[in-house]
Amino acid sequence: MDMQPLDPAMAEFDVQTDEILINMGPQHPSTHGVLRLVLRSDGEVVTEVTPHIGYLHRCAEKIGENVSPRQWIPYTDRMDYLAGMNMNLGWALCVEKLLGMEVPEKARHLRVITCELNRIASHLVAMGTYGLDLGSFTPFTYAFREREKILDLFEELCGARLTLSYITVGGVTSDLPAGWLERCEGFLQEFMPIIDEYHAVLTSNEVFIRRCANVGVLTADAAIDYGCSGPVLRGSGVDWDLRRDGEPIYTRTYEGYRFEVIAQTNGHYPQDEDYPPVPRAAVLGDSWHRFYVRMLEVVQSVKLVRQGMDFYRRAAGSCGEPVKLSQKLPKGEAYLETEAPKGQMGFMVVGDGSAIPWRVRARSSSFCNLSAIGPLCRGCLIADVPAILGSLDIVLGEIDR
Amino acid sequence: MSLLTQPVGVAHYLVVGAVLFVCGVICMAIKRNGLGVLMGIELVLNGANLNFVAFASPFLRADGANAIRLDGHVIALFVIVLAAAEAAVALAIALNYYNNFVTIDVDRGDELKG
Amino acid sequence: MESIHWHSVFFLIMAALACLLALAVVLTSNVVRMAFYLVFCLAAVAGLFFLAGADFVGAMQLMIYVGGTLVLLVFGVMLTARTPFVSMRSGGGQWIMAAILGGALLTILLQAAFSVKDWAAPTDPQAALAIQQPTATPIGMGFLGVRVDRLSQPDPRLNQGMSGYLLPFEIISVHLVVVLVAAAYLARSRRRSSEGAPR
Amino acid sequence: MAEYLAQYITPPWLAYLLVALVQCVLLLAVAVVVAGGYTWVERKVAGRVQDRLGPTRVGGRFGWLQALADGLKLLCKEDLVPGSADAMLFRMAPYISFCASFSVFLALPFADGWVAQRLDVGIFFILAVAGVEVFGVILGGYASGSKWSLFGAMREAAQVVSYEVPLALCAVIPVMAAGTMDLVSIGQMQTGWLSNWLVFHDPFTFVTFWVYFTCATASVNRAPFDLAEAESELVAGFLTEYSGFRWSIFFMAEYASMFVVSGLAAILFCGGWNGPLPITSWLGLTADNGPILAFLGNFLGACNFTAKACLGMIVMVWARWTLPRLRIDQVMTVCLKYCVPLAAAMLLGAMLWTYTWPNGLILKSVRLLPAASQTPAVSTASAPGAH
Repeated sequence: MDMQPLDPAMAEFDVQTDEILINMGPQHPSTHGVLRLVLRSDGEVVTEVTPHIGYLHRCAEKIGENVSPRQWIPYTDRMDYLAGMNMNLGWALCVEKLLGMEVPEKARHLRVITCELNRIASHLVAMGTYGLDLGSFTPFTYAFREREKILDLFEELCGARLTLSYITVGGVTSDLPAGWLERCEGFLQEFMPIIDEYHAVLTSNEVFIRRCANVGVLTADAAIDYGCSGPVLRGSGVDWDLRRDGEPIYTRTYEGYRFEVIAQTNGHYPQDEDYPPVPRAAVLGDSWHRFYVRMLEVVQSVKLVRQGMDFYRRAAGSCGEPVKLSQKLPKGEAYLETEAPKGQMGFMVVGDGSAIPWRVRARSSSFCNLSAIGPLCRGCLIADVPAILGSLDIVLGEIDR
Repeated sequence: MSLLTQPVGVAHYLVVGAVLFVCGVICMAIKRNGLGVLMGIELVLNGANLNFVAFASPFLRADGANAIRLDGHVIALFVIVLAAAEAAVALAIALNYYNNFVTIDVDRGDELKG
Repeated sequence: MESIHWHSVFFLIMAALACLLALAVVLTSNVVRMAFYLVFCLAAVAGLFFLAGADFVGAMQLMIYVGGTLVLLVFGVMLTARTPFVSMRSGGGQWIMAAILGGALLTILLQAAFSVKDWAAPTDPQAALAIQQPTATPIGMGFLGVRVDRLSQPDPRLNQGMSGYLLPFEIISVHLVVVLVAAAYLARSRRRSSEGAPR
Repeated sequence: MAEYLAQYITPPWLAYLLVALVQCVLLLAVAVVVAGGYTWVERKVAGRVQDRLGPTRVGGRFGWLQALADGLKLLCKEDLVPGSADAMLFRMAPYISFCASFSVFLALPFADGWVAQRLDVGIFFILAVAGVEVFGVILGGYASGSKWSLFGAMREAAQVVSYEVPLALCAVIPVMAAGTMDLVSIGQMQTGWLSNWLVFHDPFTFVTFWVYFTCATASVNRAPFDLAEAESELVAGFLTEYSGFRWSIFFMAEYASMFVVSGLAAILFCGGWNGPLPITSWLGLTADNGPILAFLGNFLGACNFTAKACLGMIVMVWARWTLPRLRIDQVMTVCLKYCVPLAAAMLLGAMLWTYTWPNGLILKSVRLLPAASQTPAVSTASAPGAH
C-alpha cells in the first residue's frame, strides 16, 4: 500500500491518515474569481497546491492583433478590471513608445491623477477582500464604501465606472469636467481619516495579525526568482518601484512628483506619515507585510493625486489628441512595463507598418505572483491558503487574459 | 395491554438490560470491524448499568427497603466513567492497530508481532 | 376503564427504542450507522435512567457517553473509515452461531429476571410517579465520604458503608488521569523528521 | 395545571396530553421565534456595524418580516440530497441537531418556576443535551459525501468537544457558589439587588463570567470561532451540501443554542430573571400577594431574562462582524492553553474563597429578601430535601 507522501520534507505522522485531493475552486468563495487550486492535504495540513488557470481566457491578445491599438484599449480595461486606468496607461505608453510620441503636460498629470486614484481603488478592494478571506466581513463594506466614491469620480470623468478606457494612445480622451478637482479634493479629505479606521479594523487587529503574521513568508530572493512584483515584491523588502526605477518613458510621467517607495529597507518603512507599528510577530515577506505595503501605498497615492492636482492646475495647453485609428505603426517592436497596483504590467506590441499590430502580448503581474503560491503554501493549514492567496492579490482577468 | 396500566418493576428493567447485554455480546463476537467490537462493549456496559440503576430504585419493587439506593447510582457512575476511559484507550489501540495493519478488521490481526 | 400508567408508557417507549436500536447496531454493517444507532440507544438508556429516578446518572450518561465517548468513537470511525472498510460483513455461519448463543443467553437472563417475585412490580403503583428525591447532592456527599441517605437508617445491616465512596472516587479519578495520559501517548502524532515542514 | 385540567376532562390522560402538547408548542414557538427574530436582529446589527441599513422593506420600515420572508424562501427551495451522500443520515442530521438544542429549553427556566421541567440537575442536563447537538453536525458533515463538509464536521467535533471542558468548568463555579445545580434555585438565590448576582459573588466568579462567555461563543460556533462553516475556507463547512428547509433547521438549531448559552450565562452569573434592581419586590409582585401579582412579577422576570439573553446574543453578533476568524490551531490554543487553565484556576480560587468566607464578603445589609440570605455553605449542608 503506497502511502508515502510525495514531498520528503513533509512531516510524517504516526497516525496514517489519507492524503486527499481537494478542489478549491473554480467555484469557491475565496479564490478571487475563477481560479482552481488543487490542494493535496493531509488532514488540515496542505502539502501541495497546484493552481489551474484559464477559466477566464478570452483571447485578448489575439484580438489585439486584429484591431488598431486604440480599439484595443477597452480590452485592457478587462484585464485587471479593478485597475482599468493603469491597464490603459500601460498599453498607451507602450504604443507611444513604438510611435515615439510625447503626451502634453496636462495629459501627463491627468494620467497620474486617475492612475493613482485607481490604485487606491484597487488596493481598497484588495484590503476588503483580504478581510473576507480571513472571515471578517466588515472591512469589505468599509472599503467598498470609499471605492464607490472613487468610481463616482471616474463616472463623472468618462462615463464608466469599471471599464474606463479613459487614458488612450496620445493622451486622455477628455479633460476634467467642471468642479471635478474640488470633488476629488473633498474625497481625499474625507478619505484620509478613514485610513486609520482600516488600520484599526485590520492592520493592527490582534486576530488579524495572528492570522497573517509569519504566514506565507516569501524571501526577497525567492520573490525575485519567481518574478514577483508590486506589493508582493516590496512586501519582501525589495526596494523596487517602476514609477522610480522604470524606463524613462514611464518615469517621465512621474517627473516632479515626490513620493516614497513603500518597502522595508534598513529595518523600517518610510516614516513620512504616522503609520501603525509593525507587530513583533510579523516577518519580512509574510502576508502581513504584503498587506501593510498596500495600505501604505494608498497613502502615497493620495499624496500623488494631490500633487497631480496641483500640477494640473498650473499646466496649460490641451490634454492630448488621441491618435487616429488609421495611424500606421512603424516596423519594429516595443515592450514596456508599468507599475500597476498588482505589480509590473508589461505590454508588447510589434508593428509591421500597417495600422494593425502584428503581435500583441501582455505580461501579467498577477500570473507571476500567483506562481509563488506553491512554495508559499507548502506545509500550511487549509485556512492559510486563502490568507496567502488573498495577500498575493491576484485578478484572474489579468492572468487568463 | 396490562403493561400500559400496570406499573413496571425491576424485572422489566432487567429485560431491557438483558437485551442490551446480549446484543453487545453478539456484537463483540461477530463484528469484524474493531470499532464495532468497541461498540459491543459499550452496549454490554450499558446493559449492566441499567440493572444497577433499576436495583437502586426503591419504587420499582415490592420489597423497596432492600433497594441498594445510592450504591447503585454510584456504581453506575463509576461504570460510565470507566467506560469513557476504556473507550479512549481502546480507540488509541484501534488507531495503532490501523497503523500497523492498514485495516481495522480484527480477524487480520493474527500475528503476534507489531 | 383502568387509567393509563404514564410511567409505564414512557418506560415502554424508551425500552422499545433502546432494544430496537441495540438490535440495529448488531444488524447493520456500516460502521458510521452503527455509531449513529448506538448514540440513540444510549440516549434511550439515559431516558430509562431518568424514569428510574436516577436523574444525575442519566445526565451523566448523556454527557459522558453520548457527548463524549461517542464523539470519540466517531472520530475513530472517520480516521479509519476508508470505503473498503466502512462495511465489513461477517459470514453466515457466524451469524447462526451468534444467534443460538445469544438466544440461549437471553433466555437465561430473562428467566433470572422474572424468577424473583418481589422484582416484578412495586406494591404501591403510584410510588414511581411520586416526586423523586434529588440524587445529585447525596451522590456528591457520598463521593466525599458522607452517606446522607443512610444517616437515619435504623437497620444496622444496611447501616454499613457509612464511610461513603471517598477512596473509590479517588482511585477512579487517578485512574482516569492515567488513562487519558496513556491514550494520548498511544495515539500521539510523532513528527519524525527534524526539518519539519516549511512555514 | 395538568392536575387542574384533569378534574374536568375525561379521560384524564387527555388532559395530560393536552398540557404536554401546549408546553411543547410553546417551547417550540420560543425556539423558532428566537431564531427568526434573531436573524432579523443579526441583520440589523450587522447592517449598523457595516455602515448600512440592513433589511428595510419586508413588513414595513424596519424590515420586521424579513425573517418570515427568509423562512418562506427556504421552504420553497428544492431539498437536494447529493448523489454520493448517505441519504438516511443526511436527512436525519438536521433534526438531531435541532432536537438536541430544542430539548435544552425543557430545563431552561424563564422566570421563578417558569420551566417546563424543573430538574435537580438542571445545569448538568443542559450542558449534556447541548453537547448532543454536535452529533447532528458530525453526521451531516460525514453523510454529505463532500470533502468540505467532512472538514467542517471534523473541525466542529474537535472544537466543540474541547470547549465543553472549560465551559463545564466555568459552569461549576457558580454552581459551587450557589450550592445547587437546580437552575431555579440558582436564580432565586440572586433575588434583589445587582450585588446579589453571582458574577459579583467574588472576584473569581467575575473572571469566570468572561471565560464562560468566550467558551460559550466557541461552543456554539460563532465568529471568531466559526470554523465549522468558515465560508472563506470551507465553502460552507458542514452546511455545504444542505439546502432549503434542512439548512434552515441547522440554522435554527444554532440560533437556539446561542440563546441557551446566553440564557445560561444570565442565570448562572447575571441574576437570571432578577433585575439589577428589585423592582418586582418594590411593586409587590411576589408570591405573598396572590397568584395574579406573582404571575405579573414572573412575566416581568421572563422579559428581564429574555432581554439579558438577547444582550448576550447581540454581543456575539457584534464580535462576529468585527473580528476576523481564528485558525483551527489558534482556536485549540485558546481553549487548551488559556481557557482551561484559567477556568481551573478560577475553580480553585472560588473554592478557597467559599471556604474562607462561607458567608461572602458583600455586605449582608444589601440583601433585602430572605431568599437571598441563605448562604452557600448552609444550603449545601441542608440540600437533601431542601427543594
